[in-house]
Amino acid sequence: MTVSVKIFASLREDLGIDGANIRSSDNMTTLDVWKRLTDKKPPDNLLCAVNHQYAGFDSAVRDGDEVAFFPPVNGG
Amino acid sequence: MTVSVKIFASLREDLGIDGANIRSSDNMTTLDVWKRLTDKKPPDNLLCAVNHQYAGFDSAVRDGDEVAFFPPVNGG
Amino acid sequence: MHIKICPETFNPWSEVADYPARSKMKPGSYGACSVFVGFMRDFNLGDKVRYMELEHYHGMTEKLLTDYAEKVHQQYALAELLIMHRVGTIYPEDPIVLVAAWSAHRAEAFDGCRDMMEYLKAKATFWKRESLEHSEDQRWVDNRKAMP
Amino acid sequence: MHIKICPETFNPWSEVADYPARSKMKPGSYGACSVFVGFMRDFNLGDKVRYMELEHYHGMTEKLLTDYAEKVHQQYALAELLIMHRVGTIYPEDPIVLVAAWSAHRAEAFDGCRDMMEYLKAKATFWKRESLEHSEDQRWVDNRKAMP
Repeated sequence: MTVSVKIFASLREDLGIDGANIRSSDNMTTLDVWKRLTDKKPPDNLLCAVNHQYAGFDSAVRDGDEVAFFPPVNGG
Repeated sequence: MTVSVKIFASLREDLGIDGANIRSSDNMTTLDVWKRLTDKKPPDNLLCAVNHQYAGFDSAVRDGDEVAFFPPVNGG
Repeated sequence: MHIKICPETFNPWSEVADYPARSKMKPGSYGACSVFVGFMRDFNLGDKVRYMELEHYHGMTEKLLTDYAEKVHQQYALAELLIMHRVGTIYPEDPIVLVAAWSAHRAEAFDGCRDMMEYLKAKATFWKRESLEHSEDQRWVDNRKAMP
Repeated sequence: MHIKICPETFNPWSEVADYPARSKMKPGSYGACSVFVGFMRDFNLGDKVRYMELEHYHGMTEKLLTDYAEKVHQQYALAELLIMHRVGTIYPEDPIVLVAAWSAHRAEAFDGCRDMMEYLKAKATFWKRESLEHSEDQRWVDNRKAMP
């Protein structure tokens, strides 16, 4: 399966990437996606979304999903 | 002493007067002023002010005071 | 801080838009503005309303609003506070009341605006008399129980 | 209900003034409008700010705001709800966010507007990066701790 990954704001600068397409023959959780992306430990305040909805790090991802990682938000 | 009295809104129509100047040689409370104004029993929800501040019915009034009686307010 | 009792209709949004420039606020110093506008509805208590007469106790209304606005201004550390309230003949869709509170942060603006508005509803010396569509009568709003 | 992510500056007061006419609200049907506008301040954390870049997650932001706006619309029995939020380059004094809630009565308008605004601050996928007056650096607001 293939998932597309997006990275936002300060996290994008810290990791030095703004996204990726990750292929896997195994089932993956969002945490597995993170580990494929980087060796760095997930920050304490890391947030995660799957297909535009907030998700936990144990959420299963499916073929074609869009997974996003980002720091705390601050709109308004 | 002399106090001026003002009456507002539905109370003005119920009493049929919009105000009065009341003279007295005795000390008066706001309730005394009401009794000089009308024989009617004060309505349960009657409100009272002395010199533009909400007051109780046992408030003493002084020479030159403006005493007002009115029904519940509803601005906004 | 500005409090105005208006015998004529007013445009609440242009009043709020124009106020900062004629206030003492430094441009760029405020991060939040909370506004409440009350409008006249064309229905009340199941009846269609043609217009409404808004009476007030001139002098006391201004004193109450000024005193409370000063309290709210301080309590919520507001940068500015604008209050406008109609009196006289008011038609459906007309604005009746405007409260606008500016502050550095949003909680103060929200809380200050609402506190001022609740006070205004509960304490300010205004009274409403409606003229209904299907009646020659006028009726006082909310306080018909004033005289038993 | 209308939700707009704006790459250009907007005038919050004319947006609110014009919205009822282009909404489905019946004139005279709403008695209350509660509005919050957030503006960019020229100071933050003790530093003078020249401008700010507002980034968002296109797609997710719109989905979050639409879903929550529908919840708020129903929960508070709102007549209408208007939400606008800037993205891109923002200068001091510019509006950043507008939430406006119309309803029959004031409690619903106040509560609905505030609930929407708190959600927007806590959950909507926006990020701010400031450019300071006395520095070539840019700094991310509030989330520098993202990476330990």
